[in-house]
Parts: sequence; C-alpha cells; structure tokens
Amino acid sequence: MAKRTESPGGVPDKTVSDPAAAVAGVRDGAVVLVGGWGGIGVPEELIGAVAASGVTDLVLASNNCGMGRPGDVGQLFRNGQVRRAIATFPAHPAATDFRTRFENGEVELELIPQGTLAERLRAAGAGLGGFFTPTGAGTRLTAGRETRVIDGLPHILEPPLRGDMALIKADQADGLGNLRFRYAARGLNPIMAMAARTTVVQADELVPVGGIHPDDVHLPGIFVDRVLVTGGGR
Amino acid sequence: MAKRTESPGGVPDKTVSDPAAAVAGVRDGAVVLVGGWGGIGVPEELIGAVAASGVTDLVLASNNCGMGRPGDVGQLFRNGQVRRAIATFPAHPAATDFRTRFENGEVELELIPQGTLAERLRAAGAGLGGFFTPTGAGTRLTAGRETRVIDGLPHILEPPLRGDMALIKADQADGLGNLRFRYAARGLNPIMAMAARTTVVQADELVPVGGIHPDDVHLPGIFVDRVLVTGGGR
Amino acid sequence: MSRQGWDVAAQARQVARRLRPGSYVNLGVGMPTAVADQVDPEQRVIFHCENGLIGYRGLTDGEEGDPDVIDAGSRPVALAPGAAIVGHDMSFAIARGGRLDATVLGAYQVSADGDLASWATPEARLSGVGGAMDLALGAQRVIVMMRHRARDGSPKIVRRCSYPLTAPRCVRLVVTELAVLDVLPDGLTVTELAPDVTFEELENATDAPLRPPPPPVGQGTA
Amino acid sequence: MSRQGWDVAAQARQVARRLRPGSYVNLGVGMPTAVADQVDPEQRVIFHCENGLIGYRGLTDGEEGDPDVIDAGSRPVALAPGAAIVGHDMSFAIARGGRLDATVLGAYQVSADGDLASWATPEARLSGVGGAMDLALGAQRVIVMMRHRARDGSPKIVRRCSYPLTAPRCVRLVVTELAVLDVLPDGLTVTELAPDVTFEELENATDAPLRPPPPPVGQGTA
Repeated sequence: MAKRTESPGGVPDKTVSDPAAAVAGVRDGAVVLVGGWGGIGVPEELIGAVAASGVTDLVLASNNCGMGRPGDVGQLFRNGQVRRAIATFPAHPAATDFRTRFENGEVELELIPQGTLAERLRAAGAGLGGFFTPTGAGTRLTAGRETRVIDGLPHILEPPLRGDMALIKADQADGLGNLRFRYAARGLNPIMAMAARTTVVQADELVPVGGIHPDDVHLPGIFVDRVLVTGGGR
Repeated sequence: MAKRTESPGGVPDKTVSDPAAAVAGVRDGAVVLVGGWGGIGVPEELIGAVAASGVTDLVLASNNCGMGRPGDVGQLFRNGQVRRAIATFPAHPAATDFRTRFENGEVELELIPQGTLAERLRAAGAGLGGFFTPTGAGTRLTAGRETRVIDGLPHILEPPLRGDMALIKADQADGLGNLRFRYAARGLNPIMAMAARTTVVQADELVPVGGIHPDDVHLPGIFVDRVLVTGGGR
Repeated sequence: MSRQGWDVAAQARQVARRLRPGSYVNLGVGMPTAVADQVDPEQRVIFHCENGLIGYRGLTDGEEGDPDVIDAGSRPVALAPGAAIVGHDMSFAIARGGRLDATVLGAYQVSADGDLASWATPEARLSGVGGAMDLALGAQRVIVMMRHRARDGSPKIVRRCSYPLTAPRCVRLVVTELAVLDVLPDGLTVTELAPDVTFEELENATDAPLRPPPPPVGQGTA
Repeated sequence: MSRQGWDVAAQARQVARRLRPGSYVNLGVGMPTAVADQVDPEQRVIFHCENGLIGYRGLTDGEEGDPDVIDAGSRPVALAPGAAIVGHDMSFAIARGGRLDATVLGAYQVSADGDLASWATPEARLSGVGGAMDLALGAQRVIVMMRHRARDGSPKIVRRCSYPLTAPRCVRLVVTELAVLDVLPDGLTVTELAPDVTFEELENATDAPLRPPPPPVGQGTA
C-alpha cells in the first residue's frame, strides 16, 4: 500500500492535487489495471497522466484496448507504452492503435472471458490463491490449462490477477477514499481497486467525510490510496 | 429457483403472507443457511417457521449455533431437527441446546473459519467450483485437506457451500426482492441469499418497487424468491 | 436486395414473446439488444446486462438517455422501476451462478446439437470474447438471435461448428430472420417460419437437417 | 487478590498508543475490543470489525448505541465519521487481502517465535474459531492482547505452543497486564514493564527467554 499523507489536522486525506501526483510511482514494467466498460467509468485523466509519464513495458489489464475515444487506453498503445494487454474485448473496430501494435507483434494479448477477468481481480483483492471456474472449459481459450471435473462439470483453475496500480473512476469520493459509482459506470472499478497495490481514483465530486451514508458506500476507502478530484462528469 | 408468483396486475410479487408460506417446501435433510451474526441480522420469524414445520435431519449453516436468545437457531437443536451444523463460533456459552446435542453425539459439527464460510457461500452463489485460500493452512482445522503452495504460501482448496434454502434478514425489501440491510446486520445475509436454491427474506419494511435507488440496492432481487414482511425491527 | 423474412424489430418480437413472464433475461451485444425495445411491458421481463444493470428497458421515442445507463452494445437505455446496479463481479456471479432464466446472444455459428460459436473466426488473429462464455455456460436457457446466413451467404446453422466454440451444447432456441428453431435432443425443429419463407427455402439456407413446423391449428391431418 | 500490573483500560492504552496514526486496525473479540475506548482520537485510527464495520469508536459515557452497530464482542459501539459497511465476504477479503495494517487479537498462548494459539484448548471437544485465522494470517501486524497467565496460573507466553495453532509465526507484539513484548527474529524483547512489575517477576510468569527492556532514557550506561 502506498504511504498515506495527512492533512495538518491529523485527518488522513487521500486527495492529491494533480494527475501527475496521482500516478506517481508508476514504473516501467508495472501491471496497471484500468477501469471502464463500453466507454463509461473510464478514468481518462489518470490514463492521460500515465501516458504523460512516459513509462513503458506496461502490462495493461482493461476490458477493452480502446474504443477510439481520445482519453481512453488506446493512447498507451499508440505511444508504445504497453508490452502486454489483458482484455476481454480488444477487437473493437475503433481500437486501431492496439490493433496495429498487435498485428506488428509489438504487443502480446491475453484474452480472457469477462467474468473470469472480474473474478481474477476479486480473488487478488480477497487474498485467494485462485479458483475453479466452468467458464471457457472445452474451448480453445483454455487449451492446455489445468482442468478439474467438479460436480460432473469441467472447471479451469484461474489465478488471481494482481496489479501494481489501479486507475479507477468514481462518481463521489470523500477524503478517506470511500467511493460511490454511478449506474453502469461501476463495472470493474471496485474490483480493480481491490486488486492493486496502489489504487488511484479519479472522482467527479469530493464530498465531506461523513457525506456518504455508511450503508451507501460502494467501495470502502481501505482499498483506496489516492483521490484526484476532477469536478468533471455528470 | 422457486416458482415465482404474480400479482393480478402482472407485476412479479415475491411477498408471502405468513411464516409458514415463507418456508414452504423445506424438506427433511435440507441444507439450510441461516443469516445473523452476534445476535443481529437474525431472521427469527423464519427460524421459528422452520421449527414449527417439524422438518428434521437438517444441515444447518450459520455463524453460531445459538446465543441463548429465544428466536435464534438454538431451538432447532433443542427440537432435535439438526443432523449436522456448519459454523464458525458454535461454542458460545449460552449455546446450551447445541452443546448438549453435540456432547451426546447427536449432532455433527463442521467448524470453519469465518472468512472461509463467507467465501464458500459466495463461491456457490457465483457458480465457482472452489477456491484456494491460505486461511487455516498448517492448522489442525485443515489436517488432511488438499493443500497447494501458491506464491510460496500453502493454500487449502475449499469447496462451494450450497444451500437448499437460505433464511435471511433484511431491513427493507421491495416486491421484486431488492434488499437493503442495516449497518452490521448485513453480515452473511447477502452471500447466503446468493448461495441457496430458494432464498427467503424476513424484512422489517416493505417499500414500493422503485423505492430503493438502483445504486443503493445491497442485494438485487434476482437472488430472492420470497419476502415475508414483519414490520419489526428498528 | 430486399431482406427476406422478418426485419430486426419483428425478429426481436419473435424472441421477446418466447421469454417467460417475470423472468430474468440477459441481452448480449449486437442484434439481441433490440429485444428490450420490442418486449411487451406486460410480460414484466427483467433485463440483465453484463455491465451490471438489472432491470432496464429500451428508450421510448424522443426519450433522452443517461450517459451511464447503457446496454451491452453501449447504446443508451433506461432503468425500469425496481432496477438494481451491481459491479462486474456480481454481474458474472449472477450469470455463472444460474440466476438468469435466459440469455439472448448473437452467434457466428450454431450446430444441430446446440454448440455455440460466437467469439472468433478461424482466420482472424484478433478476436474478442467479452461475457459470452460466462453467459452461454451459466444461463438456464441460451437463445441465439442472428442472421440465418453469413455475409458471404454460407449457412450459420450447421451440422458441426467449424468456428471456435463459446460453449458446447448450450443453445436451446435459435431465432433468425427466416425462422424460429428449437434445438431438441433429436435435432432442429422449426417452430415458426417467417411469412414469406418456405420450408424448402429454409432448408436451402441451412446446413443441418430440419424438421418442419407443425401444421397450422385446424389444418391437421388427423 | 488485587491485580498486578495495568488494568484493562491501561493495557488497552498500551496497545492503542502503538497503533500507527491513520492506520486500519481490526479489533478481535474479548479484551481487544477495549482498545476502541482507549485510543486517542487524534491518532485517527480506523477500526475494522470482522462483522463488516469499517470506522467505529467506543461509546462515550451515557451515549446510547444503535442495536445494529456492535463490535466483535457484540458490544454496542458507534460509527465514526466516514464509516463504511460491508458484508462478510468483503470484510474477510479485506482481512486476507492484506489491507489491515494491524489486528489485535486475544490468545490462549503465544510462542517465542510468534506462533498464535487462540481458538481451541487441547482438552475441549467443542471450540469456536470465528474470524481469528483469517485475521492472523492476513493482517500486516498481529498484536496479541491478553492476560499474562492462564486462570490456573500457567504461563501463556511459551517456548512452543501446546495448544492448536491459529496461524504460525504471525504475532509481532504482545501486550499483557504486566508488560509489552516485541516478537523479534531473535526472540522476545520486553519493551515496557507495568510500573509495579519487575523484570524478574515477568520472567517467572513467562515460559520463554526474555530480553530486558532498555534502560529508561537518560539513565543509560554509556
């Protein structure tokens, strides 16, 4: 976990002032988890900061490899910053930056089913060593993988997927990093936050500590290290 | 899944009128999951209905085996309805009904760590075949179990824990079975709902469909079959 | 060339009227998203999207969507009363865990014994799998909604899939623009033909044995 | 017989002042629950309970609790500003996943190399494990808070645990009513003695080699 800062009053305050500070410490070769699905819940400011940092050789786990939108992960492929992509839907027609690198053999791809991606992230966050899932058994995607028949059904052993840094997008955050997401923009964001050593949040709105009812926190701040408030969004 | 009823207007309505109807279909030998932890979040009306039904030979999974409170699972042991208990903390000093049966050899006990109980329930609900956890490795509790060293740490393979019926307690429910829980009364209730073939909810309050904001639903009604509104609670 | 058989809306209505009232139904990316627009609200079907929406409907004419409320094709939709939102972990727990009464998926190929091929073509180096494998494996009933033939005219309903499988022996119902077919243990049975399609035309467009639809009510041979 | 050493509140303060400011700390059932009452609010420690509360505090004098806000001992507590509630799946994901900076647990025995025995006695047929194994294994720092001796007077700090283990080699700090001890790679080191306790008395109450506390500041030998 990243070191926490404290405001003068002694209240832990996870907010950071700018995108560069938000992604500070991201290194060449890091495993970076990036939230977002179908163009929503995408932490565009943070992706931009990683692009600007110039780090290379990244392993990038994300649902897609870009959808042709300026702020999405496509720029990391365009810049040649990614060595390996882990994704469920990298074949979006507009993912031309990724496609070019992939077809030139400049980026490896690990294609995994979306439910398996979600569960591998959660397993990492939950401190588990792996799990057996029936998804993908008997398909080309899992050829050669450890398989076990459980209750009559073949299951694949899937390992946890840990990140060095997660970049996620929330609707609301407080200074302790408690988060709320908005509708389908929740997606992979909470489980990516769980799975990473350092979790960085781009939040549309900062609310006071106590401003989110305890029963209504979608992801507790214990999983969050830094919060960049953009004021963007809705 | 239990058959769903419909109100005359065609809106699925999962509410039932009385405790007996709520637990209808519970059979001798059933695996019954009962929510509650530390005396809160306990579905007392539903436990009472199972007691009154007279079913026997139950496998009962629950955090404890009673805490000496009239409405808790202790009565199922007193009545001799339980063949086997799966619990994390069955040794509460006031769990005298369980203790007597256990010491007389009339009830088997499967003692499991609380995090493993939670994860086994979730694995069942999530359609997984099992998972590797480091919890309990190298202790008497997991002697003889399948163990694998992952990332240098021994892990135990744990199977999913499925229930025939889950009895859970919620604060608010709508007619579709969308639920909210109150503070620490959430506990095991949502994952038990996920893990059972038929999930029955005792709710303090019925709210109109749409009365819970979609982002604030703690457990979606897709996991819920029947709702008994008690008006009790707070 | 005008399209033979049902248009997409009519095809979606054929799917929709075969969904059980009050059931939970996932709609996959592509053509299946149209089902949410064509279902009779009286059926009270609750639509699930892999992105975590449970309980949505298509937008009405002129209705403005919310940017964070989209379907599997990233198309704006609206939340229905009693909707609930979950993350992807829970969304796929629902899928794998058997809580979906049905899923409607697109496909490249469906075999006579219900094998589904929907994520990769043999020749493409790059493909995407998305949530199809979890859905095909976990839903109680897999319904395929697709064109009857591929762009090059080749049949998509085949004796044996030549494309990589999404999941084996999972499809129960196939709805194309030409016909509705049940995948039964003893083969494919045509349940309904589009009005302008003959059984012989359907056979010609299909690379698997078909049993004809039952005669219309009142015109039986008995 | 009056109790030697710190009372429970003073013992809890010894634990509390060793918690890092702003850290996330689980408090287990039994004696550790008292730490929430004794911590300096300025430390801004965020307490976690296995039941899913994240961010709670002890009640103030006369303050009435909420029946659904309880600690690991089912004792009423209060939510702190910025509290969050999760279910048991998430609560133990937090524990196993390494997100807790520390956990404070009770124990039957602690060995010189940090083995923890806290859930079963050798003779009892019935025991309860609760969340102890997940917490002992997952937290970054395991702190044991317990009486120095068992009711029968036998030492609870031992060369080797005779009771079944909760987790091996996990304890880093032990706080009893007599002393505070660090579990270091080369053995147990006394960090602080209760005011009315001598090092010799502590050695007599302990079944493992102890290194004495450093001399008070300003009275060093150098």
